[in-house]
Amino acid sequence: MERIGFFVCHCGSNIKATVDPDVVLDGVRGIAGVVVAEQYPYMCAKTGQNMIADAIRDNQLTGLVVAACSPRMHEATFRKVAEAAGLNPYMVEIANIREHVSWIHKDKEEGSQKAVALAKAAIAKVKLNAPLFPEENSVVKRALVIGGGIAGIQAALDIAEAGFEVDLVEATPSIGGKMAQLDKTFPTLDCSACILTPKMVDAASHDKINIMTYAEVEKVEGFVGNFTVTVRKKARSVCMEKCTGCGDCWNKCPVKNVPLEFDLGLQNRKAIYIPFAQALPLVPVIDREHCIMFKSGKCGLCKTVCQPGAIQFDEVDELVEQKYGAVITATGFETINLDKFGEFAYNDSKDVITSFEFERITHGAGPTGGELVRLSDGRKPKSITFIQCVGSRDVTGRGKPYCSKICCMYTAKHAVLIKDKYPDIDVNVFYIDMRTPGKAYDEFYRRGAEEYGVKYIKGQVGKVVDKGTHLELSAVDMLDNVQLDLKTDMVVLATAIQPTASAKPLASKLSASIDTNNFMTEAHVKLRPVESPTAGVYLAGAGQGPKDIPETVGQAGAAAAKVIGLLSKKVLLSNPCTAAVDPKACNGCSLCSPVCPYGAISYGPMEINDHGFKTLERVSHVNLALCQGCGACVVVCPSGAMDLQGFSNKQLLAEVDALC
Amino acid sequence: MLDENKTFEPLIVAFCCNWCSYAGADLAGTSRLSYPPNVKIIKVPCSCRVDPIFVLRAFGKGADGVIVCGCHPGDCHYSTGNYFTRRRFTLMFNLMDYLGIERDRMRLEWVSAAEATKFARVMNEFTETITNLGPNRQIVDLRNLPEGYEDLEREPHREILPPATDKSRDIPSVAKIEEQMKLRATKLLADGVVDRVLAWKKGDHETMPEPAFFDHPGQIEDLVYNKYCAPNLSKYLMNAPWLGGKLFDGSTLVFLKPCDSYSFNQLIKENLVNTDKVHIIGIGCGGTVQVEELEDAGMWEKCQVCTKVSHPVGDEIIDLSDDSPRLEKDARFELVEAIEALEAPDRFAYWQSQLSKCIRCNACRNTCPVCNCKRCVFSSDKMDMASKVNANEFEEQLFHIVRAYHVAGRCSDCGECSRVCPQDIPVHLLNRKFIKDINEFYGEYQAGENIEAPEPLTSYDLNNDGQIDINKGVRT
Amino acid sequence: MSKTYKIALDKLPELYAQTAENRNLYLPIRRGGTLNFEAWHKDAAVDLYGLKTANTPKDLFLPQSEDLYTIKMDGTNIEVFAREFFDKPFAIFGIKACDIEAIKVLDNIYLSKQPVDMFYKARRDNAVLISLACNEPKNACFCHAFGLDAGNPGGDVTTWINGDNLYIQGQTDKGSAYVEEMSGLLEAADFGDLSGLQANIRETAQNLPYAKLPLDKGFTSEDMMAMFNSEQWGSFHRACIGCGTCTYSCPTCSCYDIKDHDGGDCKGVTRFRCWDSCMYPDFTLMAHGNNRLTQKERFRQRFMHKLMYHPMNYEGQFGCVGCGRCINKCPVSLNIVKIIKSLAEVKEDANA
Amino acid sequence: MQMPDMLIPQVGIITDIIQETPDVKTFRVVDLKGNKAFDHMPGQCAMLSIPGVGEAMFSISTSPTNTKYMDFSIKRVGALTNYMHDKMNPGDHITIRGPYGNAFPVDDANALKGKNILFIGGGIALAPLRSVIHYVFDNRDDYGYVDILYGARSVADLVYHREIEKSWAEKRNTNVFLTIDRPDDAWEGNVGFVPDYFKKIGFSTDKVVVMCGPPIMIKFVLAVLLEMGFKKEQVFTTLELRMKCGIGKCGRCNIGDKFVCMDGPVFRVDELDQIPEEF
Repeated sequence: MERIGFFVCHCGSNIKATVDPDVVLDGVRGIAGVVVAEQYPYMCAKTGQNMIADAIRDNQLTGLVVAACSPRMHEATFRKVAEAAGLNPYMVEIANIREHVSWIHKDKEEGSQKAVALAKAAIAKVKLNAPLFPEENSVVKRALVIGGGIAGIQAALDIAEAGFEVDLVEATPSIGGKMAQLDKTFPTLDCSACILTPKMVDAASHDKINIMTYAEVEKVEGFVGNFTVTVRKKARSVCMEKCTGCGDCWNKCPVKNVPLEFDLGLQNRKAIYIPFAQALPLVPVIDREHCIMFKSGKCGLCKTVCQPGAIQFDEVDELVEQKYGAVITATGFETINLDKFGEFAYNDSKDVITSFEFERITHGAGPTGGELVRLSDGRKPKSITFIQCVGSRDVTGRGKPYCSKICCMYTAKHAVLIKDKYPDIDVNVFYIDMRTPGKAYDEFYRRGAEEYGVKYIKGQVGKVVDKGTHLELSAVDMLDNVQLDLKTDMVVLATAIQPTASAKPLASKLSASIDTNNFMTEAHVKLRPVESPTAGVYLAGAGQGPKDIPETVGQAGAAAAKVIGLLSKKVLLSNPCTAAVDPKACNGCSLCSPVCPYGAISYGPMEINDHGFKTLERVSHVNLALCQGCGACVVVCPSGAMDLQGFSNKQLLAEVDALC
Repeated sequence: MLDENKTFEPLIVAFCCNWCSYAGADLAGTSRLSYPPNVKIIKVPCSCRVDPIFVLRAFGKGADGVIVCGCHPGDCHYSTGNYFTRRRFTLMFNLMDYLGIERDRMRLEWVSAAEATKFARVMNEFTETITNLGPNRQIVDLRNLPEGYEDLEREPHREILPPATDKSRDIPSVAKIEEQMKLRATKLLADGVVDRVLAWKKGDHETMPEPAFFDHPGQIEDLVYNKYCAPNLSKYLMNAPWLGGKLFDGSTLVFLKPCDSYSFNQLIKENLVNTDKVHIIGIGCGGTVQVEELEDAGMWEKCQVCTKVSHPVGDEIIDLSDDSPRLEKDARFELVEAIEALEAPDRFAYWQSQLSKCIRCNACRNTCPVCNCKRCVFSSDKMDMASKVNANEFEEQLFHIVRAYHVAGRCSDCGECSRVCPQDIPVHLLNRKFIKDINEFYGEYQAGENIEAPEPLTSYDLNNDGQIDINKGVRT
Repeated sequence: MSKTYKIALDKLPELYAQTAENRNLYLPIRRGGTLNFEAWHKDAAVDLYGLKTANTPKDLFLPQSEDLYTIKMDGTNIEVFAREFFDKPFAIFGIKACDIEAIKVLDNIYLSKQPVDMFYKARRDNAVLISLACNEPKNACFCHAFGLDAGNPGGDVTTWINGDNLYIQGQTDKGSAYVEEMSGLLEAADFGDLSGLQANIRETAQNLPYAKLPLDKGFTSEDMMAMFNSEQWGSFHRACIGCGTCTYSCPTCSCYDIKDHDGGDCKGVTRFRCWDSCMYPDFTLMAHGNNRLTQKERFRQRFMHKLMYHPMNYEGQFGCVGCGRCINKCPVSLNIVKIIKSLAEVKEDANA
Repeated sequence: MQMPDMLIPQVGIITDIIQETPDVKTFRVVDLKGNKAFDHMPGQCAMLSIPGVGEAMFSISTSPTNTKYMDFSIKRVGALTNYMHDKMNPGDHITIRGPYGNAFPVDDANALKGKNILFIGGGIALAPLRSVIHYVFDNRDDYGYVDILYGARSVADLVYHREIEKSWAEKRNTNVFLTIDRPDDAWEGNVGFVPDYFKKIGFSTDKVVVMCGPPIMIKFVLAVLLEMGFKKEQVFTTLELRMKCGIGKCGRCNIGDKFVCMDGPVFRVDELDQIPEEF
């Protein structure tokens, strides 16, 4: 028979006040298998713990039940005590008689009866517990960072600094991400390139960091500590080793009319190009759709002028397979499409631009060489109007429900920059709420409004019409509650941002969860913001939610710290309360795999000897490192072949019986 | 439990998920909010771990009310757990209500770890509802007739007799099809394309054709296909150790009526049939006939409302060229709607009078193509229900509810379970209730129609599932 | 030949009421669309014209599940509480000839050899079997093949429906005592009135499709091995889905299983016996093997037991009474008649 | 043989538990008053049960001459036996009912009485034989020469090993032959399967054979016996089938017209030919 020890805690007076420990002990002593039943004012205290440990050793207890506070508080403590005393830590059950009984029921008699019932349930469960042992898995000492923006670069640098190998995968031809497209950054108005390029150079030159640009993640298998990732390195048609980045090829290239993505199409590029001057790696890429050589086979000028002979038209995509211990997703953000926002005439007028396009226009290397001019007729604008929350905080369903967080500050930055460089230009900003929280943000915005004369109008713009020479706005000022008709030369829309298109497919490859807006979901929104619920996957940057550069860098560092913590472990202990399948009863019907959030269930043939009758059956298999023990598969399994260790069908049925 | 001397003290079992509702209950404790001590909490890792069998067992063992709590959809620690709970218990509560068991005894609530006040409020409300409802005896009596079952005077349920077998329907001759079947079978066997043919052969009496395997062309002249060929052949090709492990080498030609082919497609989807070992010929069907005492007793109800004319799977088709008599879709759920229209006590009386006839012979289970577990939970010790036929013990009361739940979303409504019932219990009306609810809540779904389609109970649709009120079982 | 009485059909409810005064009364009642032997109550839909009940009198002697004894566990100590065997006396009205013979088969199994089954014995001693000649045997019936006389079913009391009267005649002392008890409602009648009815019943019974089966020579023990090893079983069983309907609908199938139900600390453990079927895969399943591994062995066991083994143990009494329920109820129309015919062929070949 | 009441067991106490081999334990059972639960003949069985776990038939491995207790040597195979091995301790209660089945015909002159007896056992199947062997030793004069040939998978699997070497081998006119299937350096005795060792020894045919073991061993040993001139009428064995009621009613152990729990489990080998090949 089992030998179970039962301990009631007084928790000072928290339990003793409304639950009588003696009644609980008497209610439990009669149960078959209970050999020790004692009470103590503070079970969790050292003295209480020693009392339990001694009882375990003296009576060779096979199970332990502690009636005390919530298991979320001290289950771990009592499990450690049991383990130290030689009892498997999973042979311990907690009856929650504080939060669920003594603190919510006043009548002592009723409270004591309920405590007895919960105690009986815990005892019924512990009788069916089986010793469980966490699985030990090796850890591959290498990390993968997906996304080469500032988040990915910072994370890669931190991990490499800790001495671990890192692969940094970037879809575009160069790392740098959105920050490389910015001119100045708030609130300090630092030049974006000046603070970004040193980090890019550090990353590119770091011996532990291997950068793979113009590459995408094709397939992800395995589990925490043992991911196997296949990366597709698209063919650049330029040999990385030989190319010196001299630029002869892209100067010679006859194709001139391809819109440069880096400049949001405001400027053109050649068929062979680098996205921006400080691109790293400084190796051009041949855009095969527009290159005459690939379209008709009659060109090859770049090859002729290239002294080092780096051009290689016959290059094909390369699939690189590599093992990693952890993965960081840093896929960043993009602005939303404005087709549904006809009222701002974005598609009709060249002078209605997004803030990003404004950023490129004011950028020295931008399409206008840094000159602030109207794109329609090149005139210097006398008045510029900014419209905030275009597509953000949207209730019409055309945009995004959330606040994009960074628009108020970058519009304030634009306004100050305009007023600083061209004091005579009128700057109006239509806003719903100015959101400039944190250090030096609000001061920066107020300086713009008070010292630089930026006119902030709390109101919304109803219509924008392009009159050729100027733009006419009909808007309403919500403070004075008056209709406004304004003339202005240029309208800048602070457009909402969303995760890049690559986020959703990547999440499903990693079987990591994303929310309804395609932002990566955190393991816990407050306490584990940089971890995905899928073990071994970490989150950094705007891919997890709208945020500005300081927060992104902070989060990248945090994610890197988590990865370093994981990779420095010799061995990974997995949660032993996982699903387990009985191959003899399993039908191989695949009902369980669709419900597993972690893709932990696979199927394969297995030799089954059912009472002398041998057959080869298709049977389910649970990957214990991936399984988190939610139990979804157990309930969809009709034959009961799948069961959950620690919360088995029989244990829960026994608890139900004990309570009724 | 009703203590004679004291007022009725309801016993309520609450299943709380460890990450949200259990934490919410803890917070209610730390905030010293109060709710009645009748509520007893069982911790589960996630609300998706709560098996309807636990809820039914709690009721059977004397609980008067059961409440399942979980995280708000979208907050689940395991990201998708509560999406399955939502669909599962919407359908289960509807079935229990359909059986006449008071719906208010069962409840599903989303309580986050921060909503201590909501937890206390829900528990107070629920305890009060159950106190008003009084003690629960119903589920245990579902299969036991009370002594003279006087309370069955309410006999409106008499009109819903078991599915009427319409004797007047004329059945189109399928002789042409039989003829082609014989030709094809002989040819394929002779050419060695298949090693055996599975069809029906003459029984001892003209009305009793039996499923049979034909191993060589000579036997094909015994092959028969007529209006008595009701048995569904799809399950014979399943690798069924419990049938003594009929393992087939070589390939088998099988003839499938439209309803059989849906079941067969479902078996393919569940990897229980090896498709490259099977050559399928879909055959037309004019409807099959019930036989009593070796005489026609009218077309089966399942054929009268049958809407299946196509074959979702099949290498070849031999179809009934003229249009076989088919009703439109709506007739299919007429009987289900007739039962739903009754008052709850009458629904309970109807199901009690029907299910109390059950002799637990397992015919419905063994003939059902999707009841294909190697060891059924009712004849293994997995869920403590291996008591076989102990009618007065609680587990056996569950048999029909659990079977309906286990095949929900997989049942192709082939109607075999009611056809084979020796006591003529219309058990398929339980499965059809699930199908009706699934179609209404989660979109038309015909099991076995499309192998790729996700199954209703192992998938979710975030834009739709939220619009169904679980505790009322209706689309808001 | 004891005296014959009769009672008008429309006065039958009074007969039922009086019978049910000091004993339970079970008779064919149509409820929920099915005819079953069920407990009588004043507004039950009694139907004496239905040919066959779906269930059988076996239910009343061998209930589907029955507690043998309860065990109280206190720590590791065990206390056994046996159940007393006495049950309330009862009468079963309207049993047809085949079911009466089936009860004789069960009597052989449970009472004829030591140790006697006490539960079964208590019920048989307390029961009055009131048989009813079936007015119109149907195609699936073949009681005639086993030499049963549908016109004179036997039992403790025999009744016939003749015109608008119910003729009643006590056969055994228990039967005569019952007829005596009911005499207040009965009036004397002439047994001769029934000769036309009986002849008619016998005539119909003889011309049914399955009435003449090659059973006359019976299967002697020498044929057992030949029949057991006949390769016909290979083809017979292939359609069988192992569901147990035939065994649970059969009036003579009497195998049972003994299992425990743990009612928790308060109710203790009840050990009960319940119906079991040789067609179930776990019928002879042992921890280290199963001597009947595939459905072929199980299928063969059912029919060999009814047609061969039972007759060998009980002086040629067949385990089948020709009621036809398994023919009507088998989901895949397997048929004992077909097996009888082919076993007869095997017997000829063996002896030829 | 006093027939037990209708399936109702009496309560027994396990006085002690001996670990015979890694997967075989002997459970010593007495009734609540401390003496033998009921009388029985060698080869008969009893139904043991643990409420809530199950009930199963086990052969009684002590002789009727032992009036103090009954031993059951049980191998860890299924749910009940695993529970008994893992969870039962001396002093625990168990229910017991019986005796069931026929017995080895030890008192029948034209069967075993007065004859030379050759016992052949394999693995755990020595348990039922031990009952007969002890009975023969306790009435040594009623019987002639006794030869015991017993084999098991390995040394550790030899049941009652000490008892065989200490007491059986020393008994008058008794030879003991032990063998194990696979070589083991701690074992000097014969290595090989029982049928082969039997052929190697070559017994004279003036003996009655009492044989018990796994079906494959029985098949091979029987072939060798016939080959060496033994007649089937000289050979007795037991069948091991699933039994539930033990009184020939529940139909489980029905093979042909025989009920193993009533007409067996002891059969003479020639009788087995009359039973369909289903055991």
